[in-house]
Amino acid sequence: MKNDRYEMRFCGSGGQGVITAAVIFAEAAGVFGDYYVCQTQSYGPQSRGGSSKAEVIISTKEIDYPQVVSMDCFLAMNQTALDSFFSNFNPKGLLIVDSTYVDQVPTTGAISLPFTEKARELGKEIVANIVALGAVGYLTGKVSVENLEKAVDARVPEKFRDLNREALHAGIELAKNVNMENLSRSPTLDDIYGHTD
Amino acid sequence: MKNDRYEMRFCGSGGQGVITAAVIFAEAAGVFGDYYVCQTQSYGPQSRGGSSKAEVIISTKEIDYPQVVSMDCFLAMNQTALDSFFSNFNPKGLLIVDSTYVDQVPTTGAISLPFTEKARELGKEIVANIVALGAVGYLTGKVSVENLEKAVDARVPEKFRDLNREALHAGIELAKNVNMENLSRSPTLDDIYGHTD
Amino acid sequence: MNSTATDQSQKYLLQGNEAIVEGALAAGCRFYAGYPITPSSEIAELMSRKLPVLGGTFIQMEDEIASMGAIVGASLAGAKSLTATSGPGFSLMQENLGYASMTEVPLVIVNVMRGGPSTGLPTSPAQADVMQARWGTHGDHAIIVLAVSSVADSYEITIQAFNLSEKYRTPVVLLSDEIVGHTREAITLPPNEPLPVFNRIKPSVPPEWYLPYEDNSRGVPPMADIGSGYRHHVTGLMHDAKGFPDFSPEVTGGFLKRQYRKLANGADEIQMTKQFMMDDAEIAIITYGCVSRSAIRAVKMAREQGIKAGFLQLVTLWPFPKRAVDAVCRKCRAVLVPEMNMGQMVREVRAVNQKATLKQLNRFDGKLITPEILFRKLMSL
Amino acid sequence: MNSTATDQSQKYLLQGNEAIVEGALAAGCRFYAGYPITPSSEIAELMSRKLPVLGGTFIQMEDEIASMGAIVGASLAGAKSLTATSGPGFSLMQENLGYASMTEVPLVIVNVMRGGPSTGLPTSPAQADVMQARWGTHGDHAIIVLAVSSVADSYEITIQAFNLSEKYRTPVVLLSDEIVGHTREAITLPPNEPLPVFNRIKPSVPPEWYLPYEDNSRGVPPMADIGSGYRHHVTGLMHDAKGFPDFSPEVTGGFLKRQYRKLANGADEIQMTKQFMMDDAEIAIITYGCVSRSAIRAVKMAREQGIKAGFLQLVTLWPFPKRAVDAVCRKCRAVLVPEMNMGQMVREVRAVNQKATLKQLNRFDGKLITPEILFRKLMSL
Amino acid sequence: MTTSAKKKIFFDQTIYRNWCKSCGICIALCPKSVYEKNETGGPLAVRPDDCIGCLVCELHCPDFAISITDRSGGEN
Amino acid sequence: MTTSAKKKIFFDQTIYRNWCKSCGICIALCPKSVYEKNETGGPLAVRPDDCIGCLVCELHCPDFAISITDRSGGEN
Amino acid sequence: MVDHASQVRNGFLRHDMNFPHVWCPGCGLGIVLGSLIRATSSLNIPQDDLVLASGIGCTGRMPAYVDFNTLHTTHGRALTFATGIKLANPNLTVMTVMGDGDATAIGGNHFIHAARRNLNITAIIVNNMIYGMTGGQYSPTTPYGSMATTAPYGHIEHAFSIAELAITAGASYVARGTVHHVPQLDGLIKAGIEKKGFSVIEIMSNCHTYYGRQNGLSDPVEYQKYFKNNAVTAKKAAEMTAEEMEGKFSIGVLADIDKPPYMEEYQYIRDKACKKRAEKGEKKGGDCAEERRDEM
Amino acid sequence: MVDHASQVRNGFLRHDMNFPHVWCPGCGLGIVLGSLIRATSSLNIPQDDLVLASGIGCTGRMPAYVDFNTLHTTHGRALTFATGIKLANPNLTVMTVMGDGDATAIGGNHFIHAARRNLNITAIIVNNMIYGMTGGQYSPTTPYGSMATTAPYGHIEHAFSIAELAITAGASYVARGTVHHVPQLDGLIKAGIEKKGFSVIEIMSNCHTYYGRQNGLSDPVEYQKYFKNNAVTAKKAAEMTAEEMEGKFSIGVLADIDKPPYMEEYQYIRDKACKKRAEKGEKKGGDCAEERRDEM
Ligand SMILES: Cc1ncc(C[n+]2csc(CCOP(=O)(O)OP(=O)(O)O)c2C)c(N)n1
Ligand SMILES: Cc1ncc(C[n+]2csc(CCOP(=O)(O)OP(=O)(O)O)c2C)c(N)n1
Ligand code: SF4
Ligand code: SF4
Ligand code: SF4
Ligand code: SF4
Ligand code: SF4
Ligand code: SF4
Ligand SMILES: [Mg+2]
Ligand SMILES: [Mg+2]
Repeated sequence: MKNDRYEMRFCGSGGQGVITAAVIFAEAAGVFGDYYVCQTQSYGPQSRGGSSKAEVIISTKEIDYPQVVSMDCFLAMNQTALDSFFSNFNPKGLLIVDSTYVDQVPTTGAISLPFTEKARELGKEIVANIVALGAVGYLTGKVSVENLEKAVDARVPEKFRDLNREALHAGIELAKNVNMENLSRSPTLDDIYGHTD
Repeated sequence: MKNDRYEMRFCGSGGQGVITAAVIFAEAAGVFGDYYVCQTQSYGPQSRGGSSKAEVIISTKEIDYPQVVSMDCFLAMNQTALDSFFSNFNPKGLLIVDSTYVDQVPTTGAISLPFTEKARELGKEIVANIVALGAVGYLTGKVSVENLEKAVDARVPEKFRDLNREALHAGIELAKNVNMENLSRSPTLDDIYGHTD
Repeated sequence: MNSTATDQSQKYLLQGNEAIVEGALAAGCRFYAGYPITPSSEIAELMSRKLPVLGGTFIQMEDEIASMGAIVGASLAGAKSLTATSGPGFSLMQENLGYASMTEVPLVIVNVMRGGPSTGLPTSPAQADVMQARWGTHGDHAIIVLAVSSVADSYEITIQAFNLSEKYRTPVVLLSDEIVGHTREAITLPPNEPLPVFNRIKPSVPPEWYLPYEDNSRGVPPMADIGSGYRHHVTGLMHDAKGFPDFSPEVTGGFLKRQYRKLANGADEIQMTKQFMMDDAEIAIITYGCVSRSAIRAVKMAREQGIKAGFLQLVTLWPFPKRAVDAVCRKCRAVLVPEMNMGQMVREVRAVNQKATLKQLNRFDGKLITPEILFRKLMSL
Repeated sequence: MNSTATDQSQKYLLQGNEAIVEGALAAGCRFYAGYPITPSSEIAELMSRKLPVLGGTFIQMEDEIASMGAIVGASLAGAKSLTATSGPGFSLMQENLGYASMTEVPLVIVNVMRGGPSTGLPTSPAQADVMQARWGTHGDHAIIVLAVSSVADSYEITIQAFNLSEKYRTPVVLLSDEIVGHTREAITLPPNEPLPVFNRIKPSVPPEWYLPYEDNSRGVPPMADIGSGYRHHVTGLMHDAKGFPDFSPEVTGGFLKRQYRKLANGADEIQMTKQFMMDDAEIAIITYGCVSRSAIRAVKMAREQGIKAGFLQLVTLWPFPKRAVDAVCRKCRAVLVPEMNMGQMVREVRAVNQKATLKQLNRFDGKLITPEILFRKLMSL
Repeated sequence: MTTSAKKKIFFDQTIYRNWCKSCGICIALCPKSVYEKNETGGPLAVRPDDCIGCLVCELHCPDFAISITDRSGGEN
Repeated sequence: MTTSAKKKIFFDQTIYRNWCKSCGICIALCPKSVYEKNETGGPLAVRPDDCIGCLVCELHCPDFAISITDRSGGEN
Repeated sequence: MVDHASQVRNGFLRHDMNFPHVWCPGCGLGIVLGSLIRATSSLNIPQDDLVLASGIGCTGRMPAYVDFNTLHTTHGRALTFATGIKLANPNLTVMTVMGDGDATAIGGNHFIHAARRNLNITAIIVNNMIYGMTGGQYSPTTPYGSMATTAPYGHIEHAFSIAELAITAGASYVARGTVHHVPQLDGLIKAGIEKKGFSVIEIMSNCHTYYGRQNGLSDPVEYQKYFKNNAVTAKKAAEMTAEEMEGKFSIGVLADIDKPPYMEEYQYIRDKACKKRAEKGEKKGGDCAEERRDEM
Repeated sequence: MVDHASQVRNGFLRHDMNFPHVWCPGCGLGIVLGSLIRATSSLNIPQDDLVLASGIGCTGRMPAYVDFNTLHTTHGRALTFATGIKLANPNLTVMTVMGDGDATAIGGNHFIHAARRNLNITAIIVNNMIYGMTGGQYSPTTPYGSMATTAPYGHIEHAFSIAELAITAGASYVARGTVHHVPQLDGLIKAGIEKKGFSVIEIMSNCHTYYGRQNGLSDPVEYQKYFKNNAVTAKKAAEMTAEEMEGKFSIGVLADIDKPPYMEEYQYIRDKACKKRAEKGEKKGGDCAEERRDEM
């Protein structure tokens, strides 16, 4: 049953823009790409100051149940969010964390990348979400760089377009350096994409 | 079935005080006397400027249905009200009209008495309802003069007590002069009271 | 009649609306907030005259929403509280009625029903707010709804309404109608056998231990008046036993279940009915409110014809008195459910006993269902 | 994506709330009055951006009562009108909703349901306003209530809501919920096969002959816009064919009967349902709104286990689609009715077919009913 | 009465009895005391020729029950 | 710095880190620039001895995260 | 020759309604209706373009009698319906007529908000200082110390000044008249309708049946005298001391300011929106999801 | 030694609630809460006798944090609940705290009526010129021309002056403060509570998250400066021209009049009623049925 869906969760603190990242991912996959997509987020007191959470489900078939059953990919932008929303993570799934704000990972298979640091380097900490988006896009392999670019352009005000493109590519570059082989217990790309048709 | 109830309707124009008369009658019968009583009135647009209507049901048993099924006594203080509310008059019932404002009666058995004229003589047209009450009380024979007096006293502001007592007795006097025998097709007192126990 | 002796019973001729006032005062009601509307206004008017004498308070608010807010506040501060209205005002009260249910505040709302929908027939009777009384506010909620059929009822059941509201910490809706509200009947007050009066249970623990929404065997936590030293928080948000916002599934589910359970626990005393000639009845009328009066007469008429008819009056409409209704349905070969609406409570009767031969009779033209109509229908069953 | 070409279809990623706006605009809606409330506010916000471009008008009113009044007024003046709210606001709208029903004014009210009662759980989904949508205002009244389960639904059924409101001169309540309202899905707009749009029928007689509330075969009188030369009177009082107050039993009874009849006449098109794998189903789920999504998945899961499960989605909740439900009940050996409330529509299912083996499944803790829960329940049937 | 140099204009007071509710306002407000109460309390134009066409009665009649017209048929 | 005749009173600034949300108000409003931003944006009392105990920071802290106390232990 | 009264009767009253109308003998509401008709008809606006909406009350019954586009809405809400009508079709001349309870008790909020928004609507408020329709309960304009059926020991609340409330809330034109000063009233209503923006005409009227009967003014004729004796022109009132004004009230135009009415402003929004769209192209759905704090 | 802040924290905040509180970093609501606590505690009223009621909104979340008798009611209705509480137990010190939307949009009517009745209640209104809780839609106090999520092309309505509305409606004490002028604010709130009668304290506060972000004031620190630069003392404001006041607002006590509060008047009614009853004896039911005109 599960094999018709690829389930992702993005989470972080209120200001880290994880919902935006999720929406752009969903647009890249479902509007510019050919997937069915379904994107939800948590509203509620935990989104104030505390953590916020967004989910994206992509599938080649129409999506029935809109929420994550078992996460194939989990992006955590800080420690609290990681700890709060780690449940129903598929052990074979892809865990990607922002090393700037996450010290402890619950599995050795985690991919830890300095999204926020990178964003600071680019001059604007708030594009950390787009850096992360680039990495997630690359690592999941669900969306083409071109579609990611289109989706970013569509959601970002014109004057910030260049900055965001730069952030996206910085994220992709970070991801390219990840040696998936080195991750003990980490899923291979085949593990992840294998079931999707 | 009917014989456990004595059903009365009082009607007239908005200002003629028929509801007050009905309430006083009900109190005389049900509070100062030993009957079960049930008194209702019509609210609604017909009560503005137009006609108003009050009903009293008295019985020696508990009263179930609160509205008139078949009138045993009908007091009409003007022509319009008489015409509007004449339906379900029991042909054997007692029809009492204010001759000041009623020209045409629907049955030859009507008792026509000059309530308003009499009230004007007493100096206050607005006590016409109490004059009528006196006559109704006497003619129906359901309530003692004493209880009527008590009920009038209880409902009328102290300073108008004498006037109202006078009006009540004027009504009784008017009624005493009615020769029931002379009323063709009119019910005899026996007809009326016969069924009540 | 104008005797000053108050310790001895006397007969009075009262309207249904007036009897509600007398009942409320007898039950200990000392606060009234309302907004006038036909055919309920006599209740406000009489309250405005009587409450100050008793040290109570009457206030006419700017609308029905405000009236509901005020009685919730007053009840929280310890005063048994009443408001009265009719359809349009009752619709406006729904949001704050939900608040009262969520915060478990005892109070009584009288709805003297008139013809609807909307402004409708302001001076005609109807029974068309029966489903609204149960479902009018948003969200699952618990509520008790009673209906009166006479002046005597109006007095007694008002007292019961207050008692149930206090005992179960819940708003109680009392449905009257234009006929009952405006009918005058003689009534002896105080009655020879006065009804007991129930007052909300106060906490017995020290303030630090007090949990205003804690579950217990009855499902009804004790209630401390504002100002009595038991400081706590009252919110329309979902809340924990302390009263603080809590949206967790456990607290939410538990809270709502307790709401339903507390009324289910008390079903025996909450679900009130009255019977008339039911002992040997083969056919029965089930109804409530003003139609009860016609029903009794129709049953008498049928009995005169040798038909074994009986009558069940629903005093409590919600929670629906399933057991009593089911018993009647099982006993009788046919049941007639007359209502002055397009068919509301009949839905519940049908749900209770699906095998019964059920006839509904609906009149919704602003006129009372007469005994004759019922009698004819009974004879045809 | 940012192409200015509007004549060619494109894919968009929209929230359910946004899709409702797109559907409303496609249906010809040109007036919105509302008061913000979570989880519906996106509808207002998007309307405020889009309507002025189309020559329409957006206004944020001082509360929900005012919002309802404004959309009734705007619709009377000829503009297809929308408001959106959630539980607390929906409770406040009830009085004017009754007015709209009494005066037969087409309009659409969106209630994006959240947890209740009262302020409840403002950011959690629920389906607990289903009975309120039918019975929330006082008095007998006619109304249509629809429910959406996805972004695609939100677009299409909004158009249908407008169409039905215009065709039957009646307010239509569209129930969404926090899940559907905030879920984003890709949708192609305008759709390849756009739904037809229905506009209210205008009078064809000269103004002197016009009777705004006259009965006809459909029970739906033509409707003239204010300002179009057909001067007439609109009142919430019971009224005659001309619209003037009339409380006579004939007019009253006739009016209410027509209200119910007009919706009964259109039952075939009003009572919408969707089926999934029902052809050979032996057990079925009947539900609506966001739970439909879980139901479909559960049915798929059951089918994988070789169980012949099927699913009936109620798009129209009121008037209750009896025929479709009855067919499913008669066909299946067991029927499961899951709801995110303490049991509301299940009452109707039970009333329709009393012989069916009916299981209800209720979750009311602010969380979605998951496919797993349904699947397990299905397997146990 | 003094004879004025100006030609005196006369007015008609038409009372719509069906609509008149005998409130007495016209009678009380008429500056020329044109009306007196009839038996039901409604206006009886007892001094119709004194009317100066001021319209006070017409404008204050809550029931649209009075029309004042120039007896000559001209506009007033 | 001038040496005043009056004995200088010193104050302690206690920051409740758990409650501080790093809004920066205290830092910006302190008339004596006692604070500078720490890495999270919250206040770091870099010039504690300059504090004149005016309470501006305490009163303007939206999160009850600052206490100013007289270092001598007396009331301030 | 057709006289004024006949014109009113024949051209503007609805003969499908029963006459005489429902109001009590001598009630000022009939006088207001006459004034309203004369004011509107003098403006030569086609009846098809006139809208009169009311709430519930004795005053609320007025629209049914006049042959405009008329609405009898819910209690207190007339202005909300009027707002919808005016916004949906700004070419219509939209008026409301409300009782004091209708406009300032249950409808008080809509009243101040309509004034604030400055929609081009004329609000006529018939202030008889009581709830007439429901039988004499106190209203927000019942004077301190008066008797009412819900104030059997005398009223302890202070009355709103409807006109001052309207001015503070932002109305463009505010006037007060009485059912005694009828020619002036015609003019005030006319000017109110002509005014671009929200205009309020408060009309002091008699409910001798309920307010009067409980407060020694049970005769409509007495009431006429009361208005005559206690109304002071706004000009004169401005020169009088508070003590001198005690028990009296001012009549005439109390405020008249110029600012663009709502629909003019909204047209500007439409133009701006269209320009923006032309620049940026169409886009379905809303903006980027922010981490929003949507809670209640 | 226990300092002020510790006193507040330990004695008045509810540690059953999660801290830090729900408000955004730098939100003025925390400052208002501090001020409210200092003001009440300086009056030495037992916490058991203090009542704080709110409606819904960010502001509405305040009562939960303070250890009084607290209510979080429905949106706009705080004053109606407060009215019931005060009338049922006049010995309590009853305060409400409401947002600008809560108090003057949906709750506008209750606000003006509470002011008119002059109940001895203190109404604190936190005016951040926007709906904070629901995400930045315009409120009745959003300035003309501002951006809001429901005014994406700029706001075309004019703002209420909350203080003026309160004065016109009849409040006994009306003051305005800001979250920058904190010591003054403490005093204004204190004086409001001490005042016999209805008192209103309008507090200009920042919603940098929603109002600010859309209108170039996204930083709470900037907001503090904004209040500092644009607030003018009432005294000074009285001497300034309208042009000079453009964009500025006055702070301080704006009205302070003496009249008996509602409950004093009501006690008089009770006494009168008892006297009447003693004279006339008890009577069940109402007066004689009049031919009443009860219709709607
Ligand atoms: C929601 C609602 N509440 C109450 C009523 C009852 N009601 C009808 S009219 C009215 C007040 C009438 O007073 P006012 O507005 O001053 O008008 P008047 O009759 O004096 O002209 C009231 C309270 C109603 N119809 N609807
Ligand atoms: C009846 C109802 N309508 C709408 C809402 C949604 N709502 C909650 S708070 C709010 C407005 C908040 O603005 P304000 O009162 O200014 O308070 P703030 O959040 O700015 O402090 C709204 C519209 C609600 N809870 N209840
Ligand atoms: S027009 Fe003037 S003078 Fe003539 S009758 Fe009427 S009020 Fe009298
Ligand atoms: S003013 Fe009109 S209603 Fe009154 S008495 Fe004169 S004519 Fe008749
Ligand atoms: S008390 Fe005053 S001087 Fe000291 S740190 Fe705070 S703001 Fe600065
Ligand atoms: S004002 Fe308070 S919350 Fe803000 S930075 Fe300073 S200590 Fe932290
Ligand atoms: S009750 Fe009063 S307001 Fe109503 S018609 Fe009679 S006099 Fe006029
Ligand atoms: S949204 Fe605005 S008002 Fe609400 S807590 Fe944040 S800054 Fe304060
Ligand atoms: Mg009035
Ligand atoms: Mg605000």
